[in-house]
Amino acid sequence: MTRSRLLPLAGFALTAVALFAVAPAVLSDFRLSLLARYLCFAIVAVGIALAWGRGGMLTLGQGLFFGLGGYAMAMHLKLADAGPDGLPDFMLLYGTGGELPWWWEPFRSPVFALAAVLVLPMTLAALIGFLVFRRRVRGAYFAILSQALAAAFALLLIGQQATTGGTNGLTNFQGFFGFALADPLNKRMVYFVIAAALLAVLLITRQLFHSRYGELLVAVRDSEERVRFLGYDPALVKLAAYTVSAGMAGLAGALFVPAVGIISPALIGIVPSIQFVIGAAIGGRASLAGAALGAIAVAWAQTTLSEEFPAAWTYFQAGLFIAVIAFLPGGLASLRHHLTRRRTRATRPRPPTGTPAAEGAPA
Amino acid sequence: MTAPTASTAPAPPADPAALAVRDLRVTFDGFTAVDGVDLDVAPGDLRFLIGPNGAGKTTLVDAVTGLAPATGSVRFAGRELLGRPVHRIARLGIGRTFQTATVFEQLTVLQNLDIAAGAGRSVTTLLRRRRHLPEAVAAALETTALTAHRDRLAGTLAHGRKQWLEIGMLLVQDVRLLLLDEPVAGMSHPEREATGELLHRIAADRTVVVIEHDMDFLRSFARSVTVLHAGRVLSEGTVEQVRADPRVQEVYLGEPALTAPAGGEA
Amino acid sequence: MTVLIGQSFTGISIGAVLLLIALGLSLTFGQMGVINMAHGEFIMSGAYTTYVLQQHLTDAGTSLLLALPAAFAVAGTLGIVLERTLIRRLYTRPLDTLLVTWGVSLLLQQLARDIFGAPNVQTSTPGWLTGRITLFGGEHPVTLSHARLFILTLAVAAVVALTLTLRLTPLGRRIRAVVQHRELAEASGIATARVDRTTFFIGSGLAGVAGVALTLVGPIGPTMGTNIIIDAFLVVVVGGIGRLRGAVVAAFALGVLQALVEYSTTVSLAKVTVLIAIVAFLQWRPQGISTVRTRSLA
Amino acid sequence: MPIARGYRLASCVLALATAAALSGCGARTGEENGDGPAAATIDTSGDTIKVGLLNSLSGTMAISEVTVRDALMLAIEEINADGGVLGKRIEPIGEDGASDWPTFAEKAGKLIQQDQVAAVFGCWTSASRKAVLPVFEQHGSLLFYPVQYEGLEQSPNIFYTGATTNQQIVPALDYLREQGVSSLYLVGSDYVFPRTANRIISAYAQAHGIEIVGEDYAPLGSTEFATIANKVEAAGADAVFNTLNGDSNVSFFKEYDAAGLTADTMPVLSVSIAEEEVKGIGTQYLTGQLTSWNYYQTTDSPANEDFVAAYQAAYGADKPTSDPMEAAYTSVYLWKEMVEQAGSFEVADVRAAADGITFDAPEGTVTVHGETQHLYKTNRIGRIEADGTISEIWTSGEPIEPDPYLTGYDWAEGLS
Repeated sequence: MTRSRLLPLAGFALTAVALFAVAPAVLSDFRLSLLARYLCFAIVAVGIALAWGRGGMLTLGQGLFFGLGGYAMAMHLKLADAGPDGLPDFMLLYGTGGELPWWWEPFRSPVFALAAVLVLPMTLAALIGFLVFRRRVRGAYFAILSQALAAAFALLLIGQQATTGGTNGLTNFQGFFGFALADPLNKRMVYFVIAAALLAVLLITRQLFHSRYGELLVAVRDSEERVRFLGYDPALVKLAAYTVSAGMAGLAGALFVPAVGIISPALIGIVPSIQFVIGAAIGGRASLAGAALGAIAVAWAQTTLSEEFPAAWTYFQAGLFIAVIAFLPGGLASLRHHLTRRRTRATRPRPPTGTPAAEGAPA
Repeated sequence: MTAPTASTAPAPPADPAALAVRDLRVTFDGFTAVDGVDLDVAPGDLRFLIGPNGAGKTTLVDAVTGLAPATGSVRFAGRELLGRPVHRIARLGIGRTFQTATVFEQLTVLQNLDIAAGAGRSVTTLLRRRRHLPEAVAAALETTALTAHRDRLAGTLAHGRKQWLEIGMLLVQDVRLLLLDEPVAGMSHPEREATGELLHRIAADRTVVVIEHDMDFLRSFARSVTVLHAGRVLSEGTVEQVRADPRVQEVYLGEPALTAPAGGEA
Repeated sequence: MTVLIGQSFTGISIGAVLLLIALGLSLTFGQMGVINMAHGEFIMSGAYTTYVLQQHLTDAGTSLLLALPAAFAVAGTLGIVLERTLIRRLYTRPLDTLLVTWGVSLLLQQLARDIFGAPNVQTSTPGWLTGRITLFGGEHPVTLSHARLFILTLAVAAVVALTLTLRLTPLGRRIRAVVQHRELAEASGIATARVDRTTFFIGSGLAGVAGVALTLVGPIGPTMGTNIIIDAFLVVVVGGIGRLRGAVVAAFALGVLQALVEYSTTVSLAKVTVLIAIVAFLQWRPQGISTVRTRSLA
Repeated sequence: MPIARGYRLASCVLALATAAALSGCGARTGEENGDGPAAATIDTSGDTIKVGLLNSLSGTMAISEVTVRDALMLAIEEINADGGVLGKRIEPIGEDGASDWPTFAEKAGKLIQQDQVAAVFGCWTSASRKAVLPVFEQHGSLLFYPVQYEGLEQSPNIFYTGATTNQQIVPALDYLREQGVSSLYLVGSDYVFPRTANRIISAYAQAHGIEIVGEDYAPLGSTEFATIANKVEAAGADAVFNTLNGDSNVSFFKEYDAAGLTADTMPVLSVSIAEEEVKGIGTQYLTGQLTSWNYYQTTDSPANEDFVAAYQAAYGADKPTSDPMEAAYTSVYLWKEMVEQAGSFEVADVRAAADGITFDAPEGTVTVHGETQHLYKTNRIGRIEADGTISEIWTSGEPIEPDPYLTGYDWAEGLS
């Protein structure tokens, strides 16, 4: 019992050391900024592990929430660059009239923008979830629907060029809450903020996983109807996980903006949304460490391998993805359990894979 | 096996937890599965619901628990059930099991029971870990003889144990009305005996309705029987009364289990 | 008023394309619960089949007609291979099927890029499919191009053929039996694995036919499938599981809605409107236009 | 209680993390960080000089950008065969932008910071250029951008070797007006170039008495054009100005043809269809339609004969050459000339030497306009022929001075 609880803690401490001491020491500024970007994807992946791995909701539209968080942050940074009463540069070029749209105005306030980073995606997720889960839309229907919504949001942003920057998105940020982004020291600060955010998200999600709510979520995933007959409303149970995962995607999107310096519809549509899921799936959809590391590893491999062999990379990525989903649904994280299961008659639950355990027990 | 704590209270509740079904009809795509059923089950009763395949037994239970849309009236403890969503009906103290044992296979026995016990928990409780074993869960583990298996995944339990786990979940759920759909199907003989005795104890201060095909089991444990046929009530009464009913004999012609002399142990 | 009528006809022709691309999906997703994200690439294989045939037979008309059965066979074979190697293992995990087939679609796209090159390829439209017919004359004439008419005919023919196959042939009865009750069908001696394979062959083959039709109106390139697949799924989702009728109604309804909205606003707004309409519709009927009721709990 | 201790440990770590983050704070906005604007570090140590090639080799834009990469490589090989630049061989470092704007920004950072290249050649879409622009400005490096674009931009860190609006769109409108066109229908993809182009066209039209009878945008990648074709037909304009991009063109022209519209009844003038795209759409649907560029494969110049011959020898006899490829090819030579003029690879020196640099490009002699860092370019209106080539039918004659903000045009007031 102690071992099973101390082990993750040791892992957590190790991660913290790696993120805060080792990485900044050994990586160049450029590599560190890449890592910052990967960590943002890891935050999204942790949310996916919660909603999909534990909750069974295949969120193929996380780009929607990532985008909302990212745009909320980017709008504030743009306005802050423009100064009081100023207009963002792209509006001066492509906009109509010299007026700031009313829905941009509140983002001048840093407090409002920071709150919006979480509140906007979570509110939208709650609304979507309320409509969708209440009507028991689930499984593939939910996946397709969430994907379609992400696509619709991207279309909407592209169509409103004058006020959203269209396909270009929002880019060219000078400062981050008063700190010049051109300064490498501040880039490092952004990295530390992102690393801390990832650690916090991991902590929160771990607590959720191991709480009674986490158990209930698995129950809902495995048999929604059954939970209903126990007096719970599964729609609310799912809604909570979906909303929290949306908040994480929003947070990741917001942190992505100062780290990479751009947010655009290209990060929101169908393909990026599926990319978010791929990392979590390969690493292990129901395992926190698996999902986070999977997201980082896939993004890293994408950067390094696609430089050398763009075509081969596609084959490799697709092949790995197919093999893992088809033959190792728990992801690479479940390899450990496959290997150790024989040795220790584990009393802990096997990492759930979303499939009914078909094997009979030696009763 | 010790008695569950709940069944030690002998006095029936002030508001009798009686089930009253009036003129219940369920129609799917033009096919009437339940066609005007009236049914009264009193607290302390152990009512068996029998009938040939397609008689509407499961559909009746579906309608009472809110799964199948129905017309007419279903009242429990004075409250109308029809029109309420499933989980609200469950919160009124009505629980059920399914033909194929439905437990949360990816969770342990303990987790299954804990979830069943917790529909009323506050958000803060839900967000915390389980520190102590709730009393009701411990009792149910004892009652269903699953204490030794409490940390096993429910999916790895043998079939009979899964069914007991389901019953255990109803116990911790503290329901006043239990609707059991073939609870002993696939169980070994000793397991059936144990289950029957468990049902008897539970029924002392609850209302229990059992759908069952096994006639030996029925003869051993039923306090009263309702026979459904083609969506209607064909006959109702004690086991003896129903056995003597010529209409029942007609429907069950060729199925001697009900009419033939009881087996050795009955 | 005539604009409305004209746009409705445009909508119907958009709907015919949607129907063709969704018909095969309606069979594999609707009837078998398999979410095949590689469906778009099966459509692509049909389009490339047309292209290859046109390279070898110079006459555009003959090659187009020959491409119909050829593309059916090519895409159907791809479908069988996919079913045998991967999907068969995943029948109990529909969401994983979605992801796996998405991976397959990536593979097929890259394969197309390596074989045919990244740029689009061109096919020519046969002479008898250029030009158009005028339905109503007047100041705002309502017209329908021959190519669109051909697609509409093809879509209707495919629906009729599929319906007749499902209703009248022993194969169709077996497919329906498996859909309604897999275990029972198995118990009564139907080789369900073979029925699955055949269903998948037909569903995928229909994608190939859709690919042939698309060469008349759209680009032929490695990424053509990704543009289509979501639209196709939305048709099936709105149409509901298990009945072709739902898919037919959904395809034409979405087509007409899109055409009417985009005439007065923009294409982007029309797409967003259609999506919102779909979400609203699912509020009203979460299981789509028509469904087959089953007694199982899940 | 290990759990309680665990949380204490966790919160300690988080507190430390926050402290670390705050202690790492650098310059505030507005403060100069040390020695003024950054200047890129350029690795001039070896006997080669590194340059970056940043194009999409995968994703939706790969179709177009791969040809640009090929043209860039051709120029680099030619220069190396000829002795290199300032005695150093050019060492190209290729990166894949993957049709994804953040990836472009990331790869630009890698080329500048890690590889310490002297200049970067590439980008196609405006979105990718906008994404990398802050990276180049922050690090003080140079980008050569080879594609016609929407203007309204003038970064000291970018040389624009494609056309700006007054070298492509405005002459096209002049041509149409000469042909007696008095009403236009605007069709474009939904992104910055078509939207900006159409604002310019509308302003021009208003000043010159041309009626804009309709304006439609389709999302990038959209392939359903039945309605737009209907609207174009119903509007009955004299001509269509087409700023669609990529796959949408295929569907648009197929639908246009099916609606019975032809180059004779209602010509379409496109600004994003070059020789490469013609192949993918099908000449059947395009014959007789118009384009506006600065260069065609058929452009008559000795430099072009050499360019086409060298390109086809390197990449295949059936490969067409197009305007962006030519601009990319030219951009490498221009950089070489600037470096040699400056006698240095340093960005500041190269920029200082840029004004007035000329090169005998395949499109004719081009000259660098130092103030805007654009080129003087000649506009050519072309007609698409049945064999897939584009033949020049009209030309602006003299190279046009670049005017990215259209400040020299009265009617364009208030546009920027």
